[in-house]
Amino acid sequence: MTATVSDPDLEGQFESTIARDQRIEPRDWVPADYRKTMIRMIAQHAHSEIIGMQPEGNWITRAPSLRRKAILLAKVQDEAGHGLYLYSAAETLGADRTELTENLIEGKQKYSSIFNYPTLTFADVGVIGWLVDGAAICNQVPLCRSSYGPYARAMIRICKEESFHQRQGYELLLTMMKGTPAQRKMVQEATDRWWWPSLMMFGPPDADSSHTAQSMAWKIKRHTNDELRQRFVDMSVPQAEALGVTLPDPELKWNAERGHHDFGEIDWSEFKAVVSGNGPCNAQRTAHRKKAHEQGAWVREAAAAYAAKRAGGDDDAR
Amino acid sequence: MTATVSDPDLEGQFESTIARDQRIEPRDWVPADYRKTMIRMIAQHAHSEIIGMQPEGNWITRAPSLRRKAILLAKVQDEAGHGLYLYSAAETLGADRTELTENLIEGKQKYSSIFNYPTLTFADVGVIGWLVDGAAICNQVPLCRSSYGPYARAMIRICKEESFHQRQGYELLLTMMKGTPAQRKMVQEATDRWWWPSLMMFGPPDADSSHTAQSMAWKIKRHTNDELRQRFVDMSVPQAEALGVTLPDPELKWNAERGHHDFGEIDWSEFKAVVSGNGPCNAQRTAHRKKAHEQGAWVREAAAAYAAKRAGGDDDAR
Amino acid sequence: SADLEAYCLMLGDDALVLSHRLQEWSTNAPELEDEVAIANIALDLLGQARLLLTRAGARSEDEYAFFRAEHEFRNVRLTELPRGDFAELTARLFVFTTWRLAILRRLTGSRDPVLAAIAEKGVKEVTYHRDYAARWVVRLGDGTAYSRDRMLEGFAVVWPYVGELFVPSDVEERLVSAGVGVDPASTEEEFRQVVAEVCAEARIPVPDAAAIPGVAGRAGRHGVHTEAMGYLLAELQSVARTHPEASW
Amino acid sequence: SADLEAYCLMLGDDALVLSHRLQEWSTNAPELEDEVAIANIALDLLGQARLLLTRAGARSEDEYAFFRAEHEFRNVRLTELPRGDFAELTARLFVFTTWRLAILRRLTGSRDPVLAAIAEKGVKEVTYHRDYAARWVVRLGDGTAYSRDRMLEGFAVVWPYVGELFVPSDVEERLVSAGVGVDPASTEEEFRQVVAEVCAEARIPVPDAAAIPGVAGRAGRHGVHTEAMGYLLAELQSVARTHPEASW
Repeated sequence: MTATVSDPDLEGQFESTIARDQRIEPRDWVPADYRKTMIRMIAQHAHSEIIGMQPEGNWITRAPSLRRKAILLAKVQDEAGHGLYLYSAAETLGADRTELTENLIEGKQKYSSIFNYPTLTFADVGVIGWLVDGAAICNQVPLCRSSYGPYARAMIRICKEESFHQRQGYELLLTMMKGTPAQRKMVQEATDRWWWPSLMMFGPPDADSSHTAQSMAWKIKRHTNDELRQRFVDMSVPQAEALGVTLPDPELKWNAERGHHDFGEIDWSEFKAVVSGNGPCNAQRTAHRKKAHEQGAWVREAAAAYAAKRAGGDDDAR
Repeated sequence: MTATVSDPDLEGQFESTIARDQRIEPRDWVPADYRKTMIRMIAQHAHSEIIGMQPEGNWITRAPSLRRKAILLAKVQDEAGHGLYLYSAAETLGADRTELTENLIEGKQKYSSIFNYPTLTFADVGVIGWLVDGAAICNQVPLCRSSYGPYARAMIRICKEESFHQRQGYELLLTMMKGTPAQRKMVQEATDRWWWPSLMMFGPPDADSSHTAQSMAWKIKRHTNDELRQRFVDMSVPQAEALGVTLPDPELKWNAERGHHDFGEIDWSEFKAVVSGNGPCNAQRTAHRKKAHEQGAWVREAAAAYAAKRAGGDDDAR
Repeated sequence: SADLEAYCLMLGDDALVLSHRLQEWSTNAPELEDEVAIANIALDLLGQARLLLTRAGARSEDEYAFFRAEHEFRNVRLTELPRGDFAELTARLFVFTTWRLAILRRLTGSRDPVLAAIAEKGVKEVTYHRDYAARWVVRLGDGTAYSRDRMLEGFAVVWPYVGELFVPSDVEERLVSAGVGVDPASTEEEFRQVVAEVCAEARIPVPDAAAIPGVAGRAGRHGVHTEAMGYLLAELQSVARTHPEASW
Repeated sequence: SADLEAYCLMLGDDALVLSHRLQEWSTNAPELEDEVAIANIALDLLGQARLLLTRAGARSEDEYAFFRAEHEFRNVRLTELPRGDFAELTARLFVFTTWRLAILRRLTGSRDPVLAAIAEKGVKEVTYHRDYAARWVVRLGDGTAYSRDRMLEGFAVVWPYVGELFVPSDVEERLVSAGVGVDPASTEEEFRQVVAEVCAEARIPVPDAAAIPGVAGRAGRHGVHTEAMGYLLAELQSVARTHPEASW
């Protein structure tokens, strides 16, 4: 991490590590752009975990059974934990957590757009587990082989926990589908609301994706947006059938020739609006995070003052 | 209102107005002690209306029928209105509303202790109407003949509205007693909680009441605490029977000799604790009023600044 | 008809839900005069809600209020936003009453005589409500520097939900053709003019912000609400749902 | 027995209701580390509640949690007070865990083997909870001048509800005689000693305030709560009561 100017030897070493599918570690020299891209990627992922606590956290106090309450509380806690690892991973690249938090609440860095949709019934908790965590896993499993070591290792742990969350979400939906007509209706209605936004989680079509090429060369990413999206659709269709819900896409059908499901056109204007800040909950999510952060300022200051006092041996003055 | 030093002529005039059962009006000379007593009395009454909005207001958003919600909302609104007239009546004696409000939130002036009990079910709304408003009316009807004119006139209007509220409260209880077992239980349980505090509303026993003698001489008060309390008990017993609830006093029974109901000993230690600030809700009620007042400060300042600007012809500067 | 029922629920739920938010102001107003005024507006809106839910006709007013699920409520999202501070109250009330007055005025000409009569009564009430709110917009906007900032902030919170007010639902479109309902789009010009006048009087800029979208184009009129709505209904319906067999 | 049921509800409701207030902190903590820690404590308490409500035995844990009326909840009022700020959280959590740890330690010797086992598990958990809370009392008390004031204010809000913790109910008295329950009065000395130690470490005075009475001597253990409780239950029970026939 000493050289700031590009150095042919170091650059060669970096390229060869990547080529050999070995991992870059915090002590290794990396090109400035790799560092920047990696920090941005990890920070966005961390922010997504933190903001993602809000839509689900919205139902903790109202969860209709104590078992579901415990599961949901543990899940939201896991997301805070994921945020913590990921901020730590970003710190190994020289980023500062306080600064990253500022970037989030001032809208300078993004988080996954999926969390800008509201959770409107308890079925949303299940559908987020099933579809949103499902899509996240599709996105993230390849990241366990990311070229940057600390991120890859964080992703292994995160993916394990997310698979667990996904199964829990799907199991909640199975239970609800065996329940009252009102419960079944809730599940269908939540599926209708979350399906298309879940497909948007894979980002813009490959043709419009600005970061993909370089990220793939650096082995930060391993598959294109459209490849992952297709994988997700193919995976979800039989799950929906097993559940007994209809995915809200009349064009969705098996294409034997491609060996994949065809599906309808995504509303990219909605995607762009939400990404650029004008989704149903963007303002609410950011304002909430900002408020919590500001209301915690005096607490963080107190902790810092206390630590400084004790470090300074102020005990003697007692 | 010009003489500050006692003047035999003015004092004679005052005494004779009182003796002839005529009303003292704002322009009339009054002894300093009469003024002080009257301001204290009216202010405490005004504060009671304002604080009294809290326990009932607590159920507006949860009222279980739209009709009951409208009735309750109107009632709490009436209480704000009563507070307004009463502060105005106090102002005719030279008091300042802002100062009276400060006295309330700083605990320098009291309000009726009954409002330091919590409202725990919707039945409390009915029982407050029946018992608390009932007791208030017993206390207040004689005040319609108070020697101080503005107060007497305010009381006439207030008593009219309170009788209406009392009937509405009682009618709610009648409806609930015709309802489910859970509803009947709620009514009984609320009656159990409010009965004794209602009896305490008439103040300490005559033997211990410090203000009564002078207040009666000035015809500010017309009956002793114990007389009014007995009247209230005699009135409430047949109402409880009609309703089908048991008043929580095993010693309560008709005494043919006295022509009144005998009743058990009031827990005066509880009364003293609540009056001196340590009831179940004293801190909560005062803190709530204080918070609302403080949160409104910027609004009142804005209104004052605007009024000053417009009065100053600032319009030209536009 | 189903359309008439849905339409009555739309206008009725707007009143019911905003009334709830105003009820939350009870014991919290900056002055006793405002305490009285806000309660009065809450009462009038509650009264309008009761008439409209009754006109909806398929169920009783209490069944509609206390036993519908969130997605069956048809109010615009503006009405359900959390209580907020006095500036948000002022901004929301001003926006809402300006819009509703324009709707109700047009509704007095409805072919449905009951709706026309409800509108007639409502016009008188909401005229007063709008006046109350507009006077506070002016006093806060042209009061202190601090109150001006808060007033602008209040509009910033509320304004993104204004766009929704002028988008007609299918039901409204059909009832406009039938001469029964009002096209909300037809009120926008009047709305913007009143806002411009009052903002000028308050010496503040006319608010401007992108409209917050619903979910896949569906918002309050389609039963798609904000996350605040569930908590509101949990409170509103709590006693009634705890005692489903009771009468009050 | 009815006494054992009532006793399990007391200890179980304490955990259930305070867990709810901690759940309200989700996404609101000052740091991610506290986010994780508070959720963890909420989870542990929820776990204790589930074991205790199950041991209560006459109904399922969910029937107890979601279908009892307010007056059937037996938690002390301390647990139901509104969420408050981080200093109130700290004060309440410190007071509660210090008390509960003392209760649970004694309960490990209960003649009821299930209660003893639940207590055994709880002691481990609550030891950690108390440590977390005590460390924040010290950091806030001995942090900045501002945090010290807030910490004192936090204790001022919470302390009036401490008296209730040491008053045994009839049920507890009978179960103490039977060797099954713990006399809460027996924990007061230990409680006061721990508080004194931590306050000394935090360089703040030991809190002191008159105990807030119940209504006619009846408080949380008798089902007489504060006005905050109704709102808490309205939220906690809202989905379950909206779908009484559902299973989740």
